[in-house]
Amino acid sequence: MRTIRYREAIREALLEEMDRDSRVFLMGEEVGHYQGAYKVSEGLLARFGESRVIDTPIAESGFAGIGVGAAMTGLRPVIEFMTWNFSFVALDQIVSNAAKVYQMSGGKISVPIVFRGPNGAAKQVGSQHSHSVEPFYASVPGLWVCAPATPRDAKGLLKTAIRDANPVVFLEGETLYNVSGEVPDEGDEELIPFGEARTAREGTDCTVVVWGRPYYETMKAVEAISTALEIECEVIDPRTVRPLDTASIVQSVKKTNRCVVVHEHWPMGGPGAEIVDTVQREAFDFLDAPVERVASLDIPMPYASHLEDTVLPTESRIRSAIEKVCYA
Amino acid sequence: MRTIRYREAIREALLEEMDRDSRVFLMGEEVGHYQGAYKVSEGLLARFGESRVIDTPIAESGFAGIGVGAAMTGLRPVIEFMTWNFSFVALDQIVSNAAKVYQMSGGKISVPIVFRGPNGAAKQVGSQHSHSVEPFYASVPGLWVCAPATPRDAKGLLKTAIRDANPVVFLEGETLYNVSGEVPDEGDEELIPFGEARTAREGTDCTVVVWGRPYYETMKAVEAISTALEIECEVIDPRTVRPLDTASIVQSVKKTNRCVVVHEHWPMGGPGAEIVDTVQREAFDFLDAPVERVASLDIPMPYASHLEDTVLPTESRIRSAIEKVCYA
Amino acid sequence: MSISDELLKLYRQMFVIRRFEEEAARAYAQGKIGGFLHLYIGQESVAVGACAAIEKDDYVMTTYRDHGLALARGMPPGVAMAELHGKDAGCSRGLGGSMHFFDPERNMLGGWAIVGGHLAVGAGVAFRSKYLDEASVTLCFFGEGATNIGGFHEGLSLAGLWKLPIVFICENNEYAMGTPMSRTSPLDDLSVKAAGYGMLGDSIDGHDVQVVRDRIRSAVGHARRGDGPTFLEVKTYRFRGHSMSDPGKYRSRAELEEQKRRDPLKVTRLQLADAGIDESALVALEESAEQEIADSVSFAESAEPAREEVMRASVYAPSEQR
Amino acid sequence: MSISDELLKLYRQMFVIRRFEEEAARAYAQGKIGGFLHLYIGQESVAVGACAAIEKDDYVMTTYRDHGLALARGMPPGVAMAELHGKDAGCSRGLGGSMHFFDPERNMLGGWAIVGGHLAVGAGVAFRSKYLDEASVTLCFFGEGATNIGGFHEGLSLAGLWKLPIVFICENNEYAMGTPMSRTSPLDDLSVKAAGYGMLGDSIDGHDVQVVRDRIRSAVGHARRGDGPTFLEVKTYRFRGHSMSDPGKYRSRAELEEQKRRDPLKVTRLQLADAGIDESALVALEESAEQEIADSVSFAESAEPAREEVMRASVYAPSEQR
Ligand SMILES: Cc1ncc(C[n+]2csc(CCOP(=O)(O)OP(=O)(O)O)c2C)c(N)n1
Ligand SMILES: Cc1ncc(C[n+]2csc(CCOP(=O)(O)OP(=O)(O)O)c2C)c(N)n1
Ligand SMILES: [Mg+2]
Ligand SMILES: [Mg+2]
Repeated sequence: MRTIRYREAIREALLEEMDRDSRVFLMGEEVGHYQGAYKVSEGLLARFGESRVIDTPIAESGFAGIGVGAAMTGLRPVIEFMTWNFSFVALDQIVSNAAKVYQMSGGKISVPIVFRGPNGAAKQVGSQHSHSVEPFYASVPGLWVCAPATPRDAKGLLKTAIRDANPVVFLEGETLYNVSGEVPDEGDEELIPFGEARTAREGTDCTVVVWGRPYYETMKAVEAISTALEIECEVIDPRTVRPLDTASIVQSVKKTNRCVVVHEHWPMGGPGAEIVDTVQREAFDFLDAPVERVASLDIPMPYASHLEDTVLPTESRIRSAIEKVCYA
Repeated sequence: MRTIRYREAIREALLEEMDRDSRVFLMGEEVGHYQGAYKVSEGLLARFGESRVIDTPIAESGFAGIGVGAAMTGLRPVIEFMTWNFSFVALDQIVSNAAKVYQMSGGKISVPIVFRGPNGAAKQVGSQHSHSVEPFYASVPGLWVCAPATPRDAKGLLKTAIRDANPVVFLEGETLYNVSGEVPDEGDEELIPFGEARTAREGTDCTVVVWGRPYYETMKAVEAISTALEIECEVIDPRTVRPLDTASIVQSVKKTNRCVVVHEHWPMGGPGAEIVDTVQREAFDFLDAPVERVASLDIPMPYASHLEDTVLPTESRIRSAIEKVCYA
Repeated sequence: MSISDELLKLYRQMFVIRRFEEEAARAYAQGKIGGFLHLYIGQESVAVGACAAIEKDDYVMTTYRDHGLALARGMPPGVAMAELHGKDAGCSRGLGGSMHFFDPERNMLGGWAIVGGHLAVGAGVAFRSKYLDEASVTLCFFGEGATNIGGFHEGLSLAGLWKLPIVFICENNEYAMGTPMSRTSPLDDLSVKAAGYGMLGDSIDGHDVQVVRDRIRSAVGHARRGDGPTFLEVKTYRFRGHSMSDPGKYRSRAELEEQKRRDPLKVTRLQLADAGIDESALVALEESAEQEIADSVSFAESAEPAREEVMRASVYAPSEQR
Repeated sequence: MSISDELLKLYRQMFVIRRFEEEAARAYAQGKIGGFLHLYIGQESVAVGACAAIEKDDYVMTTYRDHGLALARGMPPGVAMAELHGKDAGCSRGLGGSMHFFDPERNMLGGWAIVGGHLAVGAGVAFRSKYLDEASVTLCFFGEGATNIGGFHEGLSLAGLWKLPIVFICENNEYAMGTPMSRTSPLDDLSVKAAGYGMLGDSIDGHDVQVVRDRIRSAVGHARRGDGPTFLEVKTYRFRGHSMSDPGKYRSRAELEEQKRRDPLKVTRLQLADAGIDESALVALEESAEQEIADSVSFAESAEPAREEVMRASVYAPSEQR
């Protein structure tokens, strides 16, 4: 194992898969000469040249569509959205085209494509630039949706995504890019399968389900609560929200009898509510308390820093929710 | 009371509101000369002229944006999407612009606009034309989302929507347009407030929550089950999924101790899962069985008629779900 | 092939499409076909002329009005008709329907129902040709109604910028549903738009299949040589409503009759007669085509319905060994 | 107002914007401002020239690079600076931030951060003027990087079709983030695109505020007379990075120095000197502007932070009596 940043984990996955398969290319705004708006693709242009690391004009729907056409005919595009906010102008390409071609061609044409970029809030970038897009894409059959929190998951899932035969929505995070973590040594290739949750912490008192950026707030909260109240949480990170590893979540809840779901997307619906639905259905007789959720407030993201902190799921809100389900 | 079709109810609401307020206009593809792709706007061009009933080119994002600009400066646009499937190319206008302007202007500029058109499957129109869009729009604070099932609700809610100061996503249904039902007599103006559920049927044994098109399948199922098994369902139609009248739903579940949620949108997330989340949280101690959901299958809509019937929420699936929660 | 042999072949293709569409309309009226049905009647010369201008390795794709192009590209009428009937033997296994004809073996890549949504996809297919340094060219068809939407702009912008090997074929049939172009564009000649994308533009009459073929052939050559895309407006006309549910009240009977005088089948049939093909040969050809269509209907009617297992298996493609 | 009085006024506005931006950059470096900060330094002549060409009832809107336009339209620097500091006294009450300046009292309608997303909105504002038969005209600003996106196309298509009273002002500052236009467009002159929308097009040098003002004035007159929109490419240059996080490695120091010789403030200051305004008058003007900016900073720093109640109350607007 080595320690690298999330940004480098993504970059390594891209580099290794591009080395392995000449059909893989990276396309998006500023991915080449600029080395990526968040420096994720640093060095890739130099290594693979302009034919495989392709700077685009600002035309998300256009280059997403180009990716779909290229994937339909055998290439393996990785399409970068500078942030997922800009995918909204390309949503039709993802939902109506990428997710549908395999089905509407009667299973004759697959679309092996990855759409990736940072999801969710960054820091004070305002309401148009702070969307957590899970509720939009995770609802759509035909898509997979990955939302890794750690460098290791980011790397292993991105490699799987690039080799998958279907369109994958791959959600990174601007504030995650600087996070450090362990990844397998060079040469030890790791592909993380979709739909397998990771147990980030074992515990007996409460199951906490979390993915993406709030994973870190959650880990702080559960450690604090362990110290303060001797409540031991089991933290389950599904890593992919479509497919969703409901079995692992339910199994854990059957053990702990309590559950809190933490996510950055707005409260209404989305994978957050879906997990609650599954847990109450499949672990009904095991629940000692209603399942609680901690989400961003139901408010467009404000600019002012202290207000943004109020809107995002905070350590203290996570802690309160755990205390609540534990009647602590 | 008079009996009219859903299509006419929408048309009456448009006509009355356009009569009442000259700032209201209708814009969309084929709304004028063609009288509406589904004849919803029949006669409106003749009555209000080309300046207020405006045929557009095929440019959903363009005319949605025109609506936003007009609404910001005091007009009250009603923007028709020929179907909600075509809103995906305009989603950014709705989510990033219409829903955000009030907030990002610090509450200085409101956007009183209605986006309306048929939602969900029609009949055999395939996967690109059969989306139920609630999971996309209901997740967004800043929007209201109406999904009336009956002519009366359609008329009363659309009038409210047009007078509201905020962007409203108004979901009709191609197969609903021909449904007949009672509406108040001419001259008896009725505005139905957002966020107030309608109890469509009283019952003591099971609460069934449903909106939009599957309302009719549900009513058939609950009558059949009443006759066959003497199970009496209470049917609650929230009518608006944002705001959602959780109080009425929870109150009913506290009485019946059982709950089934029926919707046409895909299973993952959306208002369907949100309702389950609320019910298990707020009526936890009252539930005698897990909440069940009946949704479209997690599959892009196929063309063949018998397969489409398999995918949509059917009377028999609704019945099974009710029987299941009633352990019948 | 002699010139008149080739023209006979094109005429037969157009005739097959015409009769296919008529039988589809009949089956629709009988309730054997559901959903939307957009007929290509009146526009046959465009798809047939275009397909005569390209090679086996080239690609084609179009809108929901896709039967003509699929047939021109060689899809067996039975397979096409089976799709309309929602049968497993259909080109999209009964899952796609009229609007989503796909035939990857013949490089027919759909059948797309969101206006403007497939133009960038077409550019992506052309991107692949360039990426792999292959000579194939993509023909991407769409209606004049698509020229105002963002997808059109982005597809053309990227194709023009990167000089992708694609020909954008705008079938201007004068109407988008019930709306004449005079109410959706300030332009008379859409090819004016090409300059804004730094690409070649042209506008041609589409009623003569040979004119279409020849002009597209030169655009294809341009693309194949690496000189970039062409935006081609092809002026045509549809004789039926937008789809089966459209009574077409927005145009006069006189207008329609006037247009029918330029029916592409009539135009070509006259050219064949002028070239010395005698009536009996034409009638024989038409009869064989009739038979082919009749066979396609029986094939479709007796085929097995689309299958639930196939539907369930067509949400996600199996992934190759990782 | 004499010609040199007016020019003095324009110079002062440009100077205020320049100094505002410099102070904003400083506050950002000190961590007093967060998020994205896109400076207008180098482009002042465009917003100032444009605002000199219009009336009180006319509307303006632009991208996230919006400080200059807001100030040119008369927003008090203190209110603008307070917004950057996330204060309740800011133009958007600290909820919008740098990218979302709104000032409805001055018909400054944002402040939009999705590239291309506000062009149709601008067309909608112009639509309203036409709907109400008012004479007002809308100026809609955007970068050259926006010309490939669908929102550009749809906004221009509808405005051109309906002859809406709007002027589309494309500030071509040569780069979209790190990408020069040579890598995003096959065109040298973007105004070529106008013909595809049936509207007037022109391309002008933007470094001279008077040239900008005069050209926009004539486009505004055209729009006000009901003759439709103009697409105007204004060639300009930004001296700073795209935003504060951009070190600008994609261009050479030599290029930047060369461009600074055409600094619009320099250009106008020379014109004023040529017109006989003496140095001391200019210095006095600059000092008063400095003071204004210094005051804006103190105002912003001492103002109350943005308020949670305001945030909670700004999700939905209260609806009028039903
Ligand atoms: C984005 C979008 N908006 C609206 C529609 C509905 N619609 C289907 S076809 C059509 C008219 C298209 O006209 P044109 O492009 O001229 O093609 P034609 O039907 O004449 O072949 C419309 C409005 C759609 N499919 N997609
Ligand atoms: C749809 C969309 N895609 C990408 C971005 C990220 N982005 C913000 S500004 C910008 C460059 C814009 O360049 P240009 O239009 O020339 O304006 P300038 O910044 O030069 O004023 C990009 C890519 C965005 N905001 N919106
Ligand atoms: Mg047409
Ligand atoms: Mg620029």
